[in-house]
Amino acid sequence: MRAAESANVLIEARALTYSRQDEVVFGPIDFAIHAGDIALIEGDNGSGKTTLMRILTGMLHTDEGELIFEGAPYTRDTTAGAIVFLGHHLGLKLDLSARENLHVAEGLYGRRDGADPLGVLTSVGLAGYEDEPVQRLSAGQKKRAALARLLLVPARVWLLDEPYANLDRDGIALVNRLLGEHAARGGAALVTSHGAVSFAGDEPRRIRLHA
Amino acid sequence: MRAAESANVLIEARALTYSRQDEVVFGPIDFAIHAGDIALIEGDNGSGKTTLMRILTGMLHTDEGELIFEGAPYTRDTTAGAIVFLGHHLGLKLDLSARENLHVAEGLYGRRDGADPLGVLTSVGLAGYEDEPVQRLSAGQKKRAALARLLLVPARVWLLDEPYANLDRDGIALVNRLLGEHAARGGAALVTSHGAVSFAGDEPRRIRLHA
Amino acid sequence: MTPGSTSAACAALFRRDLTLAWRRRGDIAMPVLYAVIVTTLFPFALGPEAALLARISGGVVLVTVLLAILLALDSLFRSDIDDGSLEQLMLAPQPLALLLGVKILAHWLTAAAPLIVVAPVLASMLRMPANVIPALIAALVLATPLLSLLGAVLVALTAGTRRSGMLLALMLLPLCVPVVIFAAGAVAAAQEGLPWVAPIAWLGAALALALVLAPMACAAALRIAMDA
Amino acid sequence: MTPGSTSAACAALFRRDLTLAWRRRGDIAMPVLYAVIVTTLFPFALGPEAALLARISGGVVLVTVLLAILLALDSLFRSDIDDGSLEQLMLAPQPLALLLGVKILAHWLTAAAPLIVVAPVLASMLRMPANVIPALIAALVLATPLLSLLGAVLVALTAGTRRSGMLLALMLLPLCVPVVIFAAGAVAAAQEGLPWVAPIAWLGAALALALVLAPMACAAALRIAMDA
Amino acid sequence: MANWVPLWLHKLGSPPIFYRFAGVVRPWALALAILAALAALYGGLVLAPADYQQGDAYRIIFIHVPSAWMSLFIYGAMAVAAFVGLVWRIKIAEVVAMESAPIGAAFTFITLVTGSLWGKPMWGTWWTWDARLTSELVLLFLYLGVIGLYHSFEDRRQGARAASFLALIGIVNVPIVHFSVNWWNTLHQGSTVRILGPSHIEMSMLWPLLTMMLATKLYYIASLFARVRADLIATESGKDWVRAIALAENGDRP
Amino acid sequence: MSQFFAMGGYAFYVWVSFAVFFIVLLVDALAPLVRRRRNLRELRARMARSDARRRPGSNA
Ligand code: HEM
Ligand SMILES: Nc1ncnc2c1ncn2[C@@H]1O[C@H](COP(=O)(O)OP(=O)(O)OP(=O)(O)O)[C@@H](O)[C@H]1O
Ligand SMILES: Nc1ncnc2c1ncn2[C@@H]1O[C@H](COP(=O)(O)OP(=O)(O)OP(=O)(O)O)[C@@H](O)[C@H]1O
Ligand SMILES: [Mg+2]
Ligand SMILES: [Mg+2]
Repeated sequence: MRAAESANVLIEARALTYSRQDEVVFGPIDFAIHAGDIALIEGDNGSGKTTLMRILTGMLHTDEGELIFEGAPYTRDTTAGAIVFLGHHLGLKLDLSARENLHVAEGLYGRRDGADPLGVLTSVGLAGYEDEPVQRLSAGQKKRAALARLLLVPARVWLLDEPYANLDRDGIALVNRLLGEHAARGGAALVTSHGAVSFAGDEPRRIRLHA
Repeated sequence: MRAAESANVLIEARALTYSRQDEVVFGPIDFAIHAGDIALIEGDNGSGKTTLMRILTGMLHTDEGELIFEGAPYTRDTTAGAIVFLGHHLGLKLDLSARENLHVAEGLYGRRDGADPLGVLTSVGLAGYEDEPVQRLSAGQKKRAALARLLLVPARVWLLDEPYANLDRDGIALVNRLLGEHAARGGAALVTSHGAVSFAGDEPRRIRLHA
Repeated sequence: MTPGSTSAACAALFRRDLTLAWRRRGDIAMPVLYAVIVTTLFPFALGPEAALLARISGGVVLVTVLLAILLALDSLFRSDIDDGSLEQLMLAPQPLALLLGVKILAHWLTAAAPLIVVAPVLASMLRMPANVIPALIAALVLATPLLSLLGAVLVALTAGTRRSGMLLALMLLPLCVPVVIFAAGAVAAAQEGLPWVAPIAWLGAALALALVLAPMACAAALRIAMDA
Repeated sequence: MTPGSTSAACAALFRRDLTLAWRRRGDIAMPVLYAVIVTTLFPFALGPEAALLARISGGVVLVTVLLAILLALDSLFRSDIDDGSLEQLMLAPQPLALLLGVKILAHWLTAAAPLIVVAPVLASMLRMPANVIPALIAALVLATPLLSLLGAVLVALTAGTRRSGMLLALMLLPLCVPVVIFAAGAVAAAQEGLPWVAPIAWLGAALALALVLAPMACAAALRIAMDA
Repeated sequence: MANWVPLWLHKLGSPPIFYRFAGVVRPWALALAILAALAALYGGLVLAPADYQQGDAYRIIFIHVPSAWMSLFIYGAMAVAAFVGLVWRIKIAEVVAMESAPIGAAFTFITLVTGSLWGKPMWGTWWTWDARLTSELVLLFLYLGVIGLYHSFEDRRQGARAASFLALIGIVNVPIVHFSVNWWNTLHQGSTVRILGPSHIEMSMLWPLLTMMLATKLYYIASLFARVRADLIATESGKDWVRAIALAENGDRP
Repeated sequence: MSQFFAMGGYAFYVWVSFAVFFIVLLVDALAPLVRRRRNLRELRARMARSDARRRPGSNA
């Protein structure tokens, strides 16, 4: 814990633990995410990565340990609008086109300065597929459409659950580039992965479950 | 095409093409799978890997090109029992335990000589989880339970659509080991992957979509 | 950075839900067709005696409309849960109750409102006298949004489960009994030539209450149901 | 290698489906509860007059049971499709029609058979005279498997779509009109003290036919639905 | 003044302490319930004279009315526990609410069946769509809805919270259902039911009735505590105190 | 005595009522006891299994 930087801490966890039916899913963990950090949550299958992600979105609650957002307790009010989440389910409407999906996200979350739906679709490599119903995209193309949402909305913290799954080599490079740019802008991201493929930028922080 | 070995050919595709709404999904491809082959179907997101897999299971039909199974046309009668498929959906009943799921598979497909449900579960690393409802397993553990089915049933041809997704390093090594053993037994397998992680045994045959 | 305004969020969501309904406009017709078919079954099952049909027309139409709404309710959050959109909605920096209110409104417009249009036709097919029809329409105009709102709370509670719509029916029944009693009371009064304003007024009062409370209850229920 | 025998496959599948039903035994109770609830709604909507209720009891119980079966049918292949089990079933080296027949049998046992038990209770709550009950039971014993079989074919046809149970209702209801007519005919005859064997015999004949043809049609429909 | 009350409640909120407390109270409550029931049965079936209008059929009252009363009382208790559990996230309260529901449903069921069996000789029919009868049926549906919702969740605590919420919504319905006597059903049969006006009731009939009411209350406590204990074993299975119990009880049986 | 059991001609209604009362409550009383036993048994099995998981040789 770097005391000097503590003003800059976005998310801090102290002895965070989650138990399901009183069986500990992941042990007490401590970490601090600063602006500009990309943190990699590593762990084997079943080690609780997805569970931790859901806790960080605020959807899942745990009474054990402490979670702090910018010095305040981790509630809906303090985190509102600052967090965007990309999970196993991508949150895309299959009957809408990628562009329409982005319009909805823009309405709900607002828009980052300088971003626009068409631009972000191009930058994730979906130029030409903007008006195709998401239904007709392949697994990897859908993932890219979901990644475009991250670029559009102003949230500072990205929570990405296995963003690399289903992506080809280009796609993996794309995620890494997006993460790098986000960090450079002063954003922060938590990314789960089981370590087979992972963020390749500057040495990321690592949070290990099931040490 | 190795004429000498043609007696040994399990699956052969000649100018196989699939079009959806008159748009070609994957071009005319030719390949031949022999006993002992592990073929890697490579292609970017959206190149038609899943589509090809579904054609090879016999569930999806195409009128363009030819598909041959052991010299006979590719019909349900000729392929019956010889093919086992593991797709994006794993085909596990979430309310049953891994062991019960395997009993069902055994009833439907029969049992390979020398294999038994408990043994195969141990060899995919699920010892201790045999009687846990599959519901309670994590994404990677579920995948392992599905892989166990491959080991139990007598099918000679394995069709695996993205078997590496969601698996940790151990899991990937496990898939590669299972594939190697299967090939050594004289089985054949078709595996899709976008190349980020892939079969590491003897040089596999490669089938490229979207060259 | 431009944080989204609440009105923009509601508008975007409303447009999204209407667009989706339009893209699957076959589904809008479904509750209506269901009501038509169930109503049609009754003459087959009971015989075509006109007096009997007229006597039961009000009740049968009300029950049928209720069942159709019940079936449609299941889809209120289903697809949003399955594709992860609901989580996106819950993470948005807007009051969840308001967003859910917008969703319920869109759902009522697409699923329940067409039933109000078709109900008089069904009632006349069952030989309901013409002078009773206004009472039927008034009752439905108030009863259907009430059912949608009450149903939404219960659907939200079942959001985390993989259960069918049946559980929903079980949970909704105790809540809809009073609604049915008042609506049927209005229709029955009209059928006997009595004034039917009183039960309608009760329905209106209940609707006003539900409009305020149900979206908040719905949001609370959803947070409970998704907490796992 | 030991290829599985057909009987072993059927037994494994039958056991699997019964085990699954048992694990979620709450779901077995659901169609019954639904029928109870829908039946309960009618006295609320129509008023508690005993003579009227007795007059319509047969029709209401039949329609209600039909609706309950309809709702339950939706789950026949739903979960198997969602989790990929159906593909596994279709790739098994056994006659698909036979396997589907086993699935339909298991589904009928868990979803429809309990309805036959509860129907007499519901009918007497609606004041159906005791001497009519045997006719009702006979009609249901033949009509419910018939509906399950017909329904299974249609469910198979809609397997590839993401539609709600409504589409199913829509497709099934026209098919079940004849079933309802014969079943209601038997009950009505019994209510008037006339012999009710003839309509029951017709239902029996239809059931025999469906037992042979429906599983094959179901298999064909499923292959078509999955080919996309 | 007495701050030991909240302290005591707070302590009871701890699962292991409640488990032990329930284990101590349960046998006593059950024994007293059985004694009271036996006394009431003797008084009701043997000592009390036959009713001059209903003959011996009225004796059903000694189980019908206490059960009917319990069906309503338990719903109230469940709603209170549900509220406490939801607001203060007290685990024991959630468990109490959820384990009350099946007992309440059982009493509701008994009320319906015994009422029907009473109605057949008295009214000539075992069911009529009278407001009171119907509202009791709706109460059964409420209970079943709560139970069904609870069990439809994978996670027990989450199910308990959702079902508690439903129980609270449902209580809004209880007065509505109660007043439905006025809104619905012109054929109200209440007068038939009130052959025994409270003022007319004989002492020899009243005391068995009251004793049976006491018995059912005690039984509720006994059954509830047994259920809570069973439930805590499952939901607290990760805790050491439960594991200790599991291992200890294994030692008893070879 | 047989007069007592005859219940003035209402024997069926009275005795069935009492039987239902006691049978339902008996089932209600026994169910949690059985459930507690089963929960303990399952817990022991689960503990044994998780011991097996931790043992070296299996994965992890
Ligand atoms: C299925 C049929 C019946 C049901 C569901 C039923 C239900 C109930 C309920 C819920 C109560 C409790 C009311 C309260 O505490 O506020 C009650 C009380 C009572 N019932 Fe029934 N009942 C039925 C049939 C009968 C019959 C046939 C009789 C007698 C002819 C009867 C006699 C009574 C009496 C005397 C009371 C006590 C009334 C009082 O002091 O408030 N019930 N019943
Ligand atoms: N719905 C559930 N009910 C009960 N247990 C669950 C449930 N979901 C997950 N678990 C258990 O919780 C643990 C953590 O699961 P989680 O999904 O968080 O793992 P993960 O790290 O995301 O794994 P993966 O890499 O396989 O996705 C696992 O041991 C799993 O068995
Ligand atoms: N249901 C569908 N309807 C119409 N088009 C589809 C459908 N599913 C896939 N496609 C299109 O068919 C093409 C091939 O899809 P397929 O799913 O086979 O790709 P894939 O190689 O498996 O990709 P990925 O690696 O992303 O899983 C894609 O371009 C996609 O847009
Ligand atoms: Mg995960
Ligand atoms: Mg694919």
